[in-house]
Amino acid sequence: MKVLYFAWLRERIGVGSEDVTPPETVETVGDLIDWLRGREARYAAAFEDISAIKVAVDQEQADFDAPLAGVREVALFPPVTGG
Amino acid sequence: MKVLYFAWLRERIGVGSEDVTPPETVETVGDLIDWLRGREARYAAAFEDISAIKVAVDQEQADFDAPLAGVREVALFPPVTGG
Amino acid sequence: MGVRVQEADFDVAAELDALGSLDPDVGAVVSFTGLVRGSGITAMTLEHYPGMTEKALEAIKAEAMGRWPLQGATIIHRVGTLAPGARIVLVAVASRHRGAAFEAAEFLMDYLKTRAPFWKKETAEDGTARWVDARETDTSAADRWRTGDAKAS
Amino acid sequence: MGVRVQEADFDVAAELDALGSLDPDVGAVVSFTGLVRGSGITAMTLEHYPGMTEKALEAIKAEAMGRWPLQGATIIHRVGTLAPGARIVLVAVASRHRGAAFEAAEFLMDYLKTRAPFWKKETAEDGTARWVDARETDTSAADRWRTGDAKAS
Repeated sequence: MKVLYFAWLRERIGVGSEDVTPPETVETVGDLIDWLRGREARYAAAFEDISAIKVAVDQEQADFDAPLAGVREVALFPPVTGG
Repeated sequence: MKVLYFAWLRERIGVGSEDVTPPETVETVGDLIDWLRGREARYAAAFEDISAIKVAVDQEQADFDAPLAGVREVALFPPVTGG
Repeated sequence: MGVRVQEADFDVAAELDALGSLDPDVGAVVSFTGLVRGSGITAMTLEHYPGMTEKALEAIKAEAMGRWPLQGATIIHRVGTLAPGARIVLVAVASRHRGAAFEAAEFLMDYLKTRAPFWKKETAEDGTARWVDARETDTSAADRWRTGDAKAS
Repeated sequence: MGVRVQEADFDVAAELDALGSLDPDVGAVVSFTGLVRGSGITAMTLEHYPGMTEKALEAIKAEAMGRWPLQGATIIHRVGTLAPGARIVLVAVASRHRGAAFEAAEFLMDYLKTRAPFWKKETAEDGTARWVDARETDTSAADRWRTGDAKAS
């Protein structure tokens, strides 16, 4: 599964995208974030305040409880500020 | 005093503006219209439906009861349709 | 910027650029362009009340500038005979934020439609001409702004 | 017309003319142009989510076309590094009447501001850069349209 990061989340984690293979117990976007948090300090720091994080699953807006089964691409980013 | 007519009111009366000298009993815009009505059939026809007529006195929106004392210019016209 | 009544067409891009360049803090430029709708007509003739028109447009602009934090506002209205598809009117405003810009531009159009002395006459394809009737919805649109309360922005 | 994400600037007049020419019954073209506010900054950098951005903008446009009787709508959003005063975004719509055009343009901006994956980073005069915070007022502006009820038009 591909995970993408944007804006300050990308900067804190240090990469814009990566391929990850979480264990089967990781069933939702929320689980994925918890799992990433446990990997390295930079992830823990980036996901410190989960309320500031938005989610897209396969390029559609989604929630933390969105299931990951069959998903190809998860994007995590701060609230959008375009326009 | 100068009286101006616009749009279909101008067409029905046949002139765009004229100088008039109403008697002293003509004290308001409403009086002026009544007085004009009595002058000729074309005025009576033009002012048949007074509810369709708007007023400006010295180039400011006004009502039928606006006084004419000291007024230089009265304009009578249908509701505006610009924009 | 400012208020103009003219027979000639106008350059929308130049007008919007002028508004956008007024101040480094302009963040939003909203414009309304009114066009002659062409179905069934061959021409639209606009009559106005010279002298009063300019005063009415200046008054409408001043009211908008007082109600919203605008850096500038432009009102251009054409008169004379126009072909289908031609531009009739441009209203444009510049503000820091979009809420004020949208509201002020809509306010300017609603007030212009009910307070500026212009009259439209349509020439139909069969050559007959008729004066356009005022629309009741224009009056109710203008009345929305009467309380002085801005909508949510 | 349509939806575009690009580094290059855009030609507002050409876009508005294209909307105005779509149909003889277009009577109203409303546009919003967003500019980089220049106070205290030397540059604005726009990041986006390629692939999702275009889908999100198409979805926002489709929703507007479904809610209002529009003859067309254009959304152009720039990405990359922009100077103060530069155009960032153009939203423009064409409709028969101004009420629908104003509402739809404001709706498009409110939804774009909260649903399209763009992020702004400002570079200050001292060289430091910071990501722009999302504004709570943008969320409440977008929430206004949730009921599906149009405002008075």
